[in-house]
Amino acid sequence: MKIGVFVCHCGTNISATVDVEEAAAAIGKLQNVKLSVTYRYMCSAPGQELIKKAVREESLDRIVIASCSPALHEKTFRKCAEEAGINPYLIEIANIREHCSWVHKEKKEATRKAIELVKIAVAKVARNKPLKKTYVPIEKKVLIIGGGISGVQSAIDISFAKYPAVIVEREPSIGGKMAQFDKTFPTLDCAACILTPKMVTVSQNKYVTIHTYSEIESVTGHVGDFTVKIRKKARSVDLDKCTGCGACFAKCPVKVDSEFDMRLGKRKAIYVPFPQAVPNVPVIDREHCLWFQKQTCGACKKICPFGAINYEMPDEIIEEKFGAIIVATGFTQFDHSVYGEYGYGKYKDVITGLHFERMANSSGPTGGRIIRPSDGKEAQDVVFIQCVGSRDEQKGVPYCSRVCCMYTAKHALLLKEHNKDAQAYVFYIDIRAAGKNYEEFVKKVQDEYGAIYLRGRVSRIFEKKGKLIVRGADTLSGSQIEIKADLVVLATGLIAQGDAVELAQMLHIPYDQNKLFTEAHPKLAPAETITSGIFLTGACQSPKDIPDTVATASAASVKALGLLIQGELEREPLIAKVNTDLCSGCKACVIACPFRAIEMKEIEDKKLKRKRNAAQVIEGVCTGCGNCTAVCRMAAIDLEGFSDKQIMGEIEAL
Amino acid sequence: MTDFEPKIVAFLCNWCSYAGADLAGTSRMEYPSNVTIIRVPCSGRMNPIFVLKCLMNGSDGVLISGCHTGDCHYSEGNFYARRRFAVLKSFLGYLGIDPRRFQMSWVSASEGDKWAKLIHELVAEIKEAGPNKMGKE
Amino acid sequence: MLKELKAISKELLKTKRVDVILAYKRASDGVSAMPCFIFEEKDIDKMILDSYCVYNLSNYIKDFPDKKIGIVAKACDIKSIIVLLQENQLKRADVVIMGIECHGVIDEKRLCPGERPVQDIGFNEKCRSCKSPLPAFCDYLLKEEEERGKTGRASEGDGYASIRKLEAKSPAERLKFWEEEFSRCIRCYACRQVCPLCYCPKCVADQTDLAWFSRASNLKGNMSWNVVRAIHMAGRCVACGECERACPVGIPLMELNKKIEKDVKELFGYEAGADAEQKPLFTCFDKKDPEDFVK
Amino acid sequence: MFKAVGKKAFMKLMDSLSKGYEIAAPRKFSNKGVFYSAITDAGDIYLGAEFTVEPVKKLFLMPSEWLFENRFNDGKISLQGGVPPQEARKRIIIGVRPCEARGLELLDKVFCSDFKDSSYSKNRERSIIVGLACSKPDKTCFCTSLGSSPAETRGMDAIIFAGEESDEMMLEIITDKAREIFAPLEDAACEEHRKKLESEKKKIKDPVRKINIPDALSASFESGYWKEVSSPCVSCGVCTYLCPTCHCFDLVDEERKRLRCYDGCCFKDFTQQASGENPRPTKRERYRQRVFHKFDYFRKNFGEHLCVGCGRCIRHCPMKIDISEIAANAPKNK
Amino acid sequence: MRYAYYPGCSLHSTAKEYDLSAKEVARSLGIELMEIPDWICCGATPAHITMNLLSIALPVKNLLKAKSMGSYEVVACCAACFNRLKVANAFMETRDEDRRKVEDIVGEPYRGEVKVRHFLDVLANQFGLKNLKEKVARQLTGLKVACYYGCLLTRPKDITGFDDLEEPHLMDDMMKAIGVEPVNWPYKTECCGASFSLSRTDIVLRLSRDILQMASDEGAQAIVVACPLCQSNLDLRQGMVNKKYNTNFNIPILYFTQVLGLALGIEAKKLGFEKHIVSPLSLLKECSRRLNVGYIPTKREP
Repeated sequence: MKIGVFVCHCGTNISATVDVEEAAAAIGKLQNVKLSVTYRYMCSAPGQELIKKAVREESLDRIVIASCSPALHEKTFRKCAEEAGINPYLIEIANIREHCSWVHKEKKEATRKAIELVKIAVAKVARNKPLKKTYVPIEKKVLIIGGGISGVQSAIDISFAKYPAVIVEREPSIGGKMAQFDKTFPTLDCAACILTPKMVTVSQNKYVTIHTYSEIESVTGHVGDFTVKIRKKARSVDLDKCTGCGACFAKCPVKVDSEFDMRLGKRKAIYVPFPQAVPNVPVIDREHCLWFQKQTCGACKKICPFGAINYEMPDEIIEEKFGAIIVATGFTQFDHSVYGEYGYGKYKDVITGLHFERMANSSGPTGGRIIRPSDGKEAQDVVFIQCVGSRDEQKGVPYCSRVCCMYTAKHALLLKEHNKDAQAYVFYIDIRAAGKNYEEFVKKVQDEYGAIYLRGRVSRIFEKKGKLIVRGADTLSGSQIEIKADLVVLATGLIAQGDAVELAQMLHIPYDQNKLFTEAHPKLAPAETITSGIFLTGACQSPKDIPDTVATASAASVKALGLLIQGELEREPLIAKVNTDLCSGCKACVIACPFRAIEMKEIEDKKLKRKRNAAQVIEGVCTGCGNCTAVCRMAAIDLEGFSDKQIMGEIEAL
Repeated sequence: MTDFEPKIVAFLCNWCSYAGADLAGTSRMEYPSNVTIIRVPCSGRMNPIFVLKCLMNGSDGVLISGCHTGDCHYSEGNFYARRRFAVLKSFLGYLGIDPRRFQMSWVSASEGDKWAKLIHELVAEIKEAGPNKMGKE
Repeated sequence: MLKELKAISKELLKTKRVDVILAYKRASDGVSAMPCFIFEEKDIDKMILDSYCVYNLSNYIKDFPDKKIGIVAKACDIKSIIVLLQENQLKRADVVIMGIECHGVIDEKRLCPGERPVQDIGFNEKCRSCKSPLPAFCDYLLKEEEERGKTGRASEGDGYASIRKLEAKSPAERLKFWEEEFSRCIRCYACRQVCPLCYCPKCVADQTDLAWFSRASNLKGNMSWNVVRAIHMAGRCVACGECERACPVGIPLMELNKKIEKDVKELFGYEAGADAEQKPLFTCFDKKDPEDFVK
Repeated sequence: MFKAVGKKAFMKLMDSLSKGYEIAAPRKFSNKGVFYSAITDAGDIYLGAEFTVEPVKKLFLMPSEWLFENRFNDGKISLQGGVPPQEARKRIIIGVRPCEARGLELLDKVFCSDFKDSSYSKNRERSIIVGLACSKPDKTCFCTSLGSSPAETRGMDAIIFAGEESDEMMLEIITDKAREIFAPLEDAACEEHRKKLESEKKKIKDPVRKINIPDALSASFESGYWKEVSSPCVSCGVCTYLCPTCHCFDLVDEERKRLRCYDGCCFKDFTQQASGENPRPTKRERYRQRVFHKFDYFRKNFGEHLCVGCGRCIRHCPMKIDISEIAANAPKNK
Repeated sequence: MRYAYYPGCSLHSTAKEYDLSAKEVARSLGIELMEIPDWICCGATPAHITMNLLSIALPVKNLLKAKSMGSYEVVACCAACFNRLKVANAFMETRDEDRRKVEDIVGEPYRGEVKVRHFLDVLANQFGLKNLKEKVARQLTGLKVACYYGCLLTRPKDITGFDDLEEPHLMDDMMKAIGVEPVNWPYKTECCGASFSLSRTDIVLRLSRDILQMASDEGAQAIVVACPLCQSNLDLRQGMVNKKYNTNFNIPILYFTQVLGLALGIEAKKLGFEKHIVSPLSLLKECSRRLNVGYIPTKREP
């Protein structure tokens, strides 16, 4: 074995406190060290040249560079070694700058320690193994969970790159929450007008498959090779035969509160949630359909000219493979019924923003009239309350929902537009209008639309003589105020979907205390998760408004495409390896692996002449944390690059 | 024991503590030279036998340092390490090995100052504890 | 109880439900028991059951791979079977557990050498803190015909009295104590061999490719071995006491095992051999695990 | 020649001798058993009936010892005799039982015949063996079955007869070495003592169980017997480590040192080969090897069995396996 | 049922009738209330706005006295006392480092082991409304009351937590159970001005006015309370309110124990009705006349 040691002066950064010459000399005496030299700047071109030359002339087979932290130049020297014809993993860095020359003053001591650090590196490199980067194939298809605006946007972006994408949406139509909105802040263009075209594009795109009224059953596998089971719930209407003529629901006798219209309007037992639904194919709500309840009626079947109605249709489970997954499951509304001061949701005329959206919508249940659900009278005095559920550790969630300030302002404006004489009062904590033209919008609402903004909380709402008495504090004037309101609109916060945790566990992605999915890095990897191959977009990660949602959707798509575009997946070879002879198959590593990167497989044991189970590392998934090596009592699993031998060698060299 | 210069081994996780020690360097924070750093990917990589080996080879102190819980680059590694070494630490103490000889800490990449401070304390403590006679045959 | 056991064994062998039955027979000295392995009905009469049946037979399970095994087991032995199941070393379907009521077993070390042990004296230490004579987790539960009078079980405390006594000593005293104990170790590894849970294909102590710790039977080597053994038993040792019983030089190994048992109970509320479904101690964690020891 | 002496006087003599000699003798550790240990205070010497756990073997062939160390300095590797060679200080070992003394004789055949093992032979030369006749044999003893007896004096320089009860003890001097060290004690009148002695010998001879050990086992080699008898064995190695005659060892390289330590044919790695092949794959072969080595092969090579019937392997076997019975009952044919 | 009983200063002075009626009710229901020997001040409002440790130490002292009586639960009637005792317990249970300071002051270790309950809680949840119903001996049908809980009885939730935070109902339920009609009104937990009674009477007058107004608007003939301070503010200040806002409220402010006492058939004079400023007697007479059952108990078969 011929190890070459190259001690760097780093100008005077090292040489000022470490006697590099003395060090190099001392190291030269070590076993297996063929050559030990110093140079002013090892990382410089001439420095690297010197290394290559030495390798050629002294036919070195391993290299130690005593210089700055590996964080800075490990890659540089790996490359250098490669060019010199040595396997890039047969080098080690001794950090004699950050960990020595820069933190010690006394030269003798610093030199002693530098020598020790190099000794360790020599001991380690002597036990290094030549390694090769590994490559795993990729299934070139993306699964998008959720068909709201972010799911739709992702699908479109993926399809631009001519890669197939599959949207799985649990509702009968894609479109998500945005489809329920009336107008969008701050530009006030109508949500449908900008969303519907996208929905149509995506539905007609040959690269995109849409499974509506469907849910994810299970997810197995790993980056590049996920296997997903999708449950297509029985729609009872044949997607291919149906033309969306609407005869069926025209005929259907059963009226049910419409979820899409926040129960302010009605729908039929067979229905399309809203006129622009995609696909424009009805679904039978079996809970309420007379046929399914009492085997009577059957009107829709009779009326349908295309024989699209199929009462016997079963749930269908399909299995597909994907290379990447984009999670776009969005949010749900905070349930304000925990607020006693707002009447535990028992007052009909205390509604949420989403109710207001539906009312304001001209094609909505009230035809665009802002009314009191209790008696249907036009609302004059409307109180808006901000931060309901948001920024409330006690009853709600600690975080700010980010969009409420803006949509409330929008509501105040819409109110005025729908009813000249109406008056909006807004109770707020702070106005958070950070965004392009946001602050201006709020100002406009205050100045031009006369919305009265009151800084303070509402302490109680109670009914008196058919009016809602809203008692609150105006902290700016320091006075207590009471407003006799017709309607109260609560800006309820955005929270994670009820089944977010189940999904997270299915996907093995972490989530925070609010059940929002956690990104790989809050700043540098906001669209990734720590599980490689799974990406996040939209409000399932944290509350977002539409522009941000669309932006993250595109971000996630690019990440996914960046993955698919590679023929194969390149992985660092610093990963775990199993020595099956030593493995007892106790599964400790399998259970302890944070990345589910180890699985059991049956092997033929030559010694015992029988089949038995042993652990096996899934190269594509292992990240090289080494946790498995520490839980393995029999040292059957080891970590390349930080192997037991290497570390024990370092310890012995001390 | 004034002239006693302890020999301390520190196993640092690559992502937080090692970077933290680097930061201490870049910000030129001086600390005693008794500590020799060995880089590991994650505190979860640490096998109790490594610690034992150090003590048996006559190291006067052993330190394992990782990311703060929740910040682990591998999301959970340090949780496993914490459990593992809670047991080892108590056990070594039970055998009568001075508990100061084996210590654990969380130092993030931004806590260069904490690292330097930690080493000052550690060296002081180990000096009190005196040389490790263990492993001398 | 023995009659019942024989009957069941007969049935199991006849119906081929099991290929072999791990049981006890009389040893050559005519007093103590020793393990025996019964493949044919004719040998069933060798079987005995008394307070000399101290051995934890689950240690022999690994000797019969791919065989259906019937095993006679006491409440304490069964715990180690549970750990074997938990650690994937055994399929539940491959083992028929015949749990026997046990009121304590003899510890011959507690009797003067050469002396023939007398019924109901010199009971094993582990039995003093034993909580139940009846196994919980088994296929057949064999109870004694009539109430047992004098027994070795006392349900005295939690069995940690001796640990606490040691803990109360000063570190220096403890170190001295253990150095003396370990100094006698001759590295025969009997403690490992008799342990039902030491099933590693190649123990780290035997690995030569990488010398994890010194094989020399000096303080350094002996300390290393005994620490590694104990740590590798953490959250797994079910305190069947075989290691201490087998140790020829009388190192109090249970004082090591029980210390860790006590710690993991206190630190993580974890108990070994309680449930075959639970994750092994070091393969999981709780975000709320104590970390006051971390700086 | 004989000496009669009170225990006190004897201990006093030992104390005085401890200036010139190393003294090793059985010492009783409460509830741990009796162990050979270096004696600084003669009061610690235990001459009771209880047997030592380990045989006297361990004072000659240590459980582990360093052979040499390789050093690397200025480019060259040099070997250096690991531990400093035993300084040749004379050593008196008290309380060696007849069986153990015989064990040493058997070991000599291995370590001090054509090849002389340096450290073993050095230890042998420097040691004076003062035996102790067994006053109360254990139920596991079977020395008489192997041509020895509780009062056998082979391989000893002197032997002590000490009844548990009486404070008086009797000393038979066998070699000059012994004569020299025991000179300070005055001689005893021969006749009566010889009589006494004979009766003593009778008393203790009887209770030892007699087993007829076959001269050879080869016939049974392939017999299923061995699978059966070996099945309770857990390969723990207690029998070999505690055996006064087992002498297999292993060589291990640690860091830069070479270590010699006990090994045993019952371990599954004993015959493990680098190729991955193992000629003794199961307990059957391994256990049979042990019995054959003791009661067949060794006799073929050296003319007597490699067993002294001390009963340690039976006494300490965690699974109560009785080698004497097993050897005795070995089938005479396939 | 046996409880250690902590009356607190009010119940020995301004709220004597609360004390009387509570004891009477307890006796007739077979609940044993054993007054804590030489109990001291609970700290009330002044303590915790001046010195936190003192405000904990005082109640702890009392709880320790209770402890020394044997392991009883402590019952308090005054909402403020109840609140302070509970706060102290929570503090001692959770705040390790501060706990030691308090232990130094009181000179004994304490981990919040003595449980504290309000008498309303005991009656409604322990004794049980069903059982109360069965014990009713006098019909008060037709009596409409507004149950007023005030600020301290239910707040903060995680400290008091025996009734709903914003929409308390235990008193209402109890009234229903004994055949009295509680009005549904929004001011159950409004502030009455509390200890501003003397320092800022004007505030108290305004707040009390609102409460009285709301109660009478909703048609309550009386207001039922569980807190001596509420009682005195609404009762004592009612005249001044009338003067200041020229209203003419005549709403008796009764303790729930008094109403309960009546229903249980306890003699009115034992319940201290004469102690009220706004006399309830006429009201009681009236409704008893209207029901024309006088004061003769009528046993209902269970």
